[in-house]
Amino acid sequence: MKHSTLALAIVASAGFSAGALAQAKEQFVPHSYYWVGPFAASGSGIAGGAIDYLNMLNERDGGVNGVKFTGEKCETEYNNARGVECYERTKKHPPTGATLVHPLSTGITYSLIEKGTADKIPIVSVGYGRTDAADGRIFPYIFPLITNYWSQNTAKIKFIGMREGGMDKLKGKKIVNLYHDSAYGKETLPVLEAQAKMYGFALTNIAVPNPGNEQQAQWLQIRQIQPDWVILRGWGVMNPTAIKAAQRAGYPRDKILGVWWSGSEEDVIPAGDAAKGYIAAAFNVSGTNYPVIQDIMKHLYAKGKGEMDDKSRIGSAYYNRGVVFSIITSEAVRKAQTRFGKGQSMTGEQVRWGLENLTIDDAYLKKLGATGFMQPLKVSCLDHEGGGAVKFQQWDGKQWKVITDWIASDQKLVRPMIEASAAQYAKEKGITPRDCSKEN
Amino acid sequence: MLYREAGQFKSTYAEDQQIFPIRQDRIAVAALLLVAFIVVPLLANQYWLSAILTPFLIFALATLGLNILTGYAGQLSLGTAAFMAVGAFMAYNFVLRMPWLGVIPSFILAGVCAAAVGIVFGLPSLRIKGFYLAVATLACQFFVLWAIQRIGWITNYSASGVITAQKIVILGYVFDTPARKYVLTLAIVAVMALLAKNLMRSETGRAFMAVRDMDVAASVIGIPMMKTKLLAFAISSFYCGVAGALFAYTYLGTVEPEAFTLDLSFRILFMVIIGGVGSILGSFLGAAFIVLLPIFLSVLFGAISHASGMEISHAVVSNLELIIFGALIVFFLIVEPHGLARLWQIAKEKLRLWPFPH
Amino acid sequence: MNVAFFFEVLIGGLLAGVMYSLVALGFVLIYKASGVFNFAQGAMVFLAALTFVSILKMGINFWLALVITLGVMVVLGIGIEKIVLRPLVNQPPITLFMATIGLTFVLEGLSQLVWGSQPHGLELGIPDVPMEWLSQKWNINVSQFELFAAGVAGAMVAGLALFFQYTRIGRALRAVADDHQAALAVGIPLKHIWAIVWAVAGFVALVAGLMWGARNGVQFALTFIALKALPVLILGGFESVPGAIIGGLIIGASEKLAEVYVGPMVGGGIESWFAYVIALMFLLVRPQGLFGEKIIDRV
Amino acid sequence: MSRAQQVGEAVLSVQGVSLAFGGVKALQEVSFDVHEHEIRAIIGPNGAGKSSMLNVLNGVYHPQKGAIRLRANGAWREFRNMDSREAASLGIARTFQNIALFKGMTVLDNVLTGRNLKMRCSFLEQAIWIGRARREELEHRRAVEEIIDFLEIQHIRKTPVGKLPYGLQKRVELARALAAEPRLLLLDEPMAGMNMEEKQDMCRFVLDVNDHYGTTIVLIEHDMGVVMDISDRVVVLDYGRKIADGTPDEVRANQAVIDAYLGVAH
Repeated sequence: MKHSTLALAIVASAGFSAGALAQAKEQFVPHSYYWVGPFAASGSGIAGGAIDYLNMLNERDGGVNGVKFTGEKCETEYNNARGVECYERTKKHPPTGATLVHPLSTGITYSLIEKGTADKIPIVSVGYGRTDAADGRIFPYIFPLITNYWSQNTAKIKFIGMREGGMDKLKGKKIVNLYHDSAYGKETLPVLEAQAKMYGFALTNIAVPNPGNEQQAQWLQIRQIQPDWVILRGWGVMNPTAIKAAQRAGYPRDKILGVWWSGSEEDVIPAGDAAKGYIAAAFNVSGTNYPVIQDIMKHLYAKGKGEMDDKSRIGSAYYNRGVVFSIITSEAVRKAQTRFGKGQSMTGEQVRWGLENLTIDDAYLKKLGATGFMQPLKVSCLDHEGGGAVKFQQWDGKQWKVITDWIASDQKLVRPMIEASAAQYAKEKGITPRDCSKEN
Repeated sequence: MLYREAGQFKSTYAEDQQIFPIRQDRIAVAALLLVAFIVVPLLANQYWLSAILTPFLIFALATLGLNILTGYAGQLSLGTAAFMAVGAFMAYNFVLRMPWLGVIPSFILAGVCAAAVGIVFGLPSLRIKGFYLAVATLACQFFVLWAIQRIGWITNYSASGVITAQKIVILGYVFDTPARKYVLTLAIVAVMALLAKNLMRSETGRAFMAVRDMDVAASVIGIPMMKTKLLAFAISSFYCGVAGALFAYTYLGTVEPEAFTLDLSFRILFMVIIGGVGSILGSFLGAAFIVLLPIFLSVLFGAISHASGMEISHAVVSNLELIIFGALIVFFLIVEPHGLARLWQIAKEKLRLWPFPH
Repeated sequence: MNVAFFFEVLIGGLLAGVMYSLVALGFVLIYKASGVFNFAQGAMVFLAALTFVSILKMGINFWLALVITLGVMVVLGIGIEKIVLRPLVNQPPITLFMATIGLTFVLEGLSQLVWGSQPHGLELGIPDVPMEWLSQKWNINVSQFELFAAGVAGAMVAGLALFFQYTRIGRALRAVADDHQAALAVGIPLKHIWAIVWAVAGFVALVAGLMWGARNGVQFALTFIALKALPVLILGGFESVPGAIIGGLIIGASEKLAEVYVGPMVGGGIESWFAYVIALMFLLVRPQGLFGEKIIDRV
Repeated sequence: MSRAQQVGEAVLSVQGVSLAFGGVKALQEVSFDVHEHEIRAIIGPNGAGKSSMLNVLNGVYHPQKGAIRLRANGAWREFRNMDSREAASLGIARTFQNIALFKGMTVLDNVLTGRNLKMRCSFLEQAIWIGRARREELEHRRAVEEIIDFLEIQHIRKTPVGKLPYGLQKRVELARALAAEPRLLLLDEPMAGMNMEEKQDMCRFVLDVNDHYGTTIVLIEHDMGVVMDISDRVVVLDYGRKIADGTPDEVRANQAVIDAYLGVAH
């Protein structure tokens, strides 16, 4: 069987050595996203934003301190095996290997936790991935940045509290958690349970089998329960299906509260008018009227460059999320350079330091042209999340309208859970936590 | 002239019943194993070891399992991934709850669990055939995944249902580097392939094929229908189960139930068909083909777009890859419906005559 | 137990079942005629819906778009038959099955290559909200759209049944289904027949695509509805048009009732496999399905 | 006839067997017996119920009325509906009218399957393929090779049966039946569709089998000539009824038989 393997080996290695012409003053970033399959809409959108932003930096200011970003695209098909293959293929890319990796799949993130740690390559999962990895003492190379599912969830309950006129009003309210029956969907069950106890609301978890294109039964149950709010923890086709089913069951859409993976244009447009009034969380907002997006238009699309075939998608929730991904990438590199040498290509290890000491305050956001576009960020050895707040936006039938400011998460509740869960992991794997006081 | 059995006479049935009656084959296989066990780990880089060779071996094992069921015993199944899932998650539990057991025994027990599940979902095969059976095995596919997500014990009550494989330690020796994991996988796969070969060339194998070719005649000459079919399901599932355990331990390291989707089942069925139905060698060829083709395509396209330097959006590239992948499979089925193993045979026949026309 | 609610679930289930039947029909057609288990049916549904919506988005009027899409599907169907299946004639069924899976990849890639990966909404102008009087009077929610879909499915089944019963092609088809060789012997032009069947399957895919597209939006996930149709197939029999609709109704109703009444006890989400288990139980009693004409031979 | 084994007393007796498919009466009240070492022929026009009779004998069909009695080491056992596997384990082997070989397997493997009832090793032992399993495999191979030599099909040992001509396939099927070392061998039209010399070979083989292994043989055959030459006694069926039973000469002289065959060219 090896004959064919080896035969291909030669071709293959020839293949990527062609893309690997080593040059100094380059910062290599792998773009392992997915452009095909059921979730292609999210994958291609995010990839577009991520790639465009780095290219824009190259065009506008010649990269970071003269170090230009190079990249290699790799199709993961949202599939663990393919994702790992992409990672292995690109991690050693010259000059300094992969800067960091955005796996853009909770599954792939899980598969890369040990590999990344061993290879000293930061695994950055913005708004997905392994929640308890926010404990940097146990996961030095894993960065579930900006916010995670548990934080989001506490923010969501806060929002509901605001709408109901105070957290005390939550007592006796009925909340249904309609979740995608998968690792992703079940991630928030424990924190919800905890909050249900805390605030005394009645919680019902209802699972929707993958892919979620049929929810008659679930919505009949909801109709039976008559909840005050429905939390929609959906993914892909499950979202529009839920909204349509809600309409069919006569449930008010403005009482449905989606997570940020249920809050893109792609999630509501297929549902048509049924989606009017639907509310969803977001750690980045939609829209093109931000300087950072304008710059991308000016420096790329005006010159006929740019990743998106369909220009109308620029400024969409997913596209902008990709931009956020790359802002983190570039800023981590910038930070690393301040310590390990301006204008140098950073290694994964150095970028890890950059990430861990990354601080993006409002002033800096303004400089980035991203005020209100994303939230301020302060990462530390202890806290690999660094933000935790979310905004809420409502679909008016045409576009997302932001209806709140950043709503902070309830770290008092989340953090202990994270540390407990991380400690558990450390025990299983026999990891001794870092002492953050010794980090500099 | 090199590949000839001429002059190699068999004086005993024992000789005639060797796995590789032809000397050249024996030499070739020995050389192959030598390369696989010693040369490859030394020379191959991490990428090849952990991203291509290891998964290839694991898929080959699963393919072998499905081939025993579909290729030899003639029972079509779409539940392969589910059996792999059982293997993966049970292995995790055995290592977790009975650490004294050791990794290899845990894998074996995991395989046994998979076999048990296989027997249960094999029962319908006593009544129904063909696509009806195939679709019935989908019940297994979906039910098993559902059960794994529901029964907390299986995932050690991890909220998300994701498990992380423990360190692989055998007799104090830690298998942590890609090379070591590859060697471990290779060893297990090699042994199990040998066992499968033996089984298929002895009574059990003949019974399987008899049931496949004509079940009435089979029972008339005394082959027990029920035992044979269920045994086929059990053995097949055992192989898939062990493959699943390796999938978790030597390949991905962390697995969620969603890693074992229907898609995976289809992929493995592809490997069986492309490789060659009812052929051990074919299982390896098929796995190699299906594992490498998409990677090869994406690397190829990467090189092309790099060389040409043109700005085609990756959405186009990815979709083209997908289309070509599908088209190649169709094309392949048309030109050689009997799979790579058959091509290999034909090549050998030619080689026998070479350099003389006949 | 709340009776009105029970009936609501039951009706909801039946109506969902009809949606499954719409997809199952495509499978049945092709299986009946050429013994091919065409896994690409789901992809065809997706392609049809996506093509239609995209053409609509170009500002072409509804009916014209419909005609164009139909044309595309017919051409596609005939093309598939000529390019993929004819060279594989007389191969074991599993090979054909695999070929159609390969075909699935091609169609999926093609659709998103040509029309992009964006999901679209699809408005057929039939309100998909609970009908007032019904919810007023009985507190049962049924939308006009659901009834419309049921009507369409019923019409299609009836149409196809008549087609098989009374047209020359239909009779030929039944002959073909019984025995290819014999059919050839009595001079039935198999190749034409198959081409026609694939064309019709294309049409069925389009209708299913429109219905499901209008229901959940037009996006890649439409390909998955094939999986919803499979239990319907084993229950109704691969070769029976009426079986597809009856099977659909049984599966739909029982799976919804199970999800609502049994689901909560076992953690929910049992829909994913329950339909298959029902079908399985049923097969153990009646191996050839509800209306199956004969047991399909070993593969 | 001079032969090694002398025809002994009855080993099998069919008692008032009736078999019907829906309305069609395939067999009605048929009774006859078979003696040890003899060659017993069942003849009759098409649709007389010959094959049905054979299928009843090895439990493929279960008669509605009547029974099969078999003498196993001295004692008689009665069977109302044994399944075909049980029949096989009792030493009944058969061939089929239209060949039922395993097309995908070689001649050798096909014949080896005939010995499955004699294999003792578990599949685990077989998988490991050392010691017992290997020895077993070898000794059965030896036994099978004997039969292969006996039926003169050595040259096609390793050929997949699908590739063989009709005549040879029939012979392979006979070999597979013999591999089980049956006490009672049922042959369903062993010469059907053969040319002259193929028929002669087959006759020779049938006689040799009966002679060399002392196997009791029940055969169905259309070719009167053949039947009359090789069989010791003949049962004649017509429309599912037994119309005659006796030596070839008696049967030949029997008026009912002549009538039955009248107009049936043979």
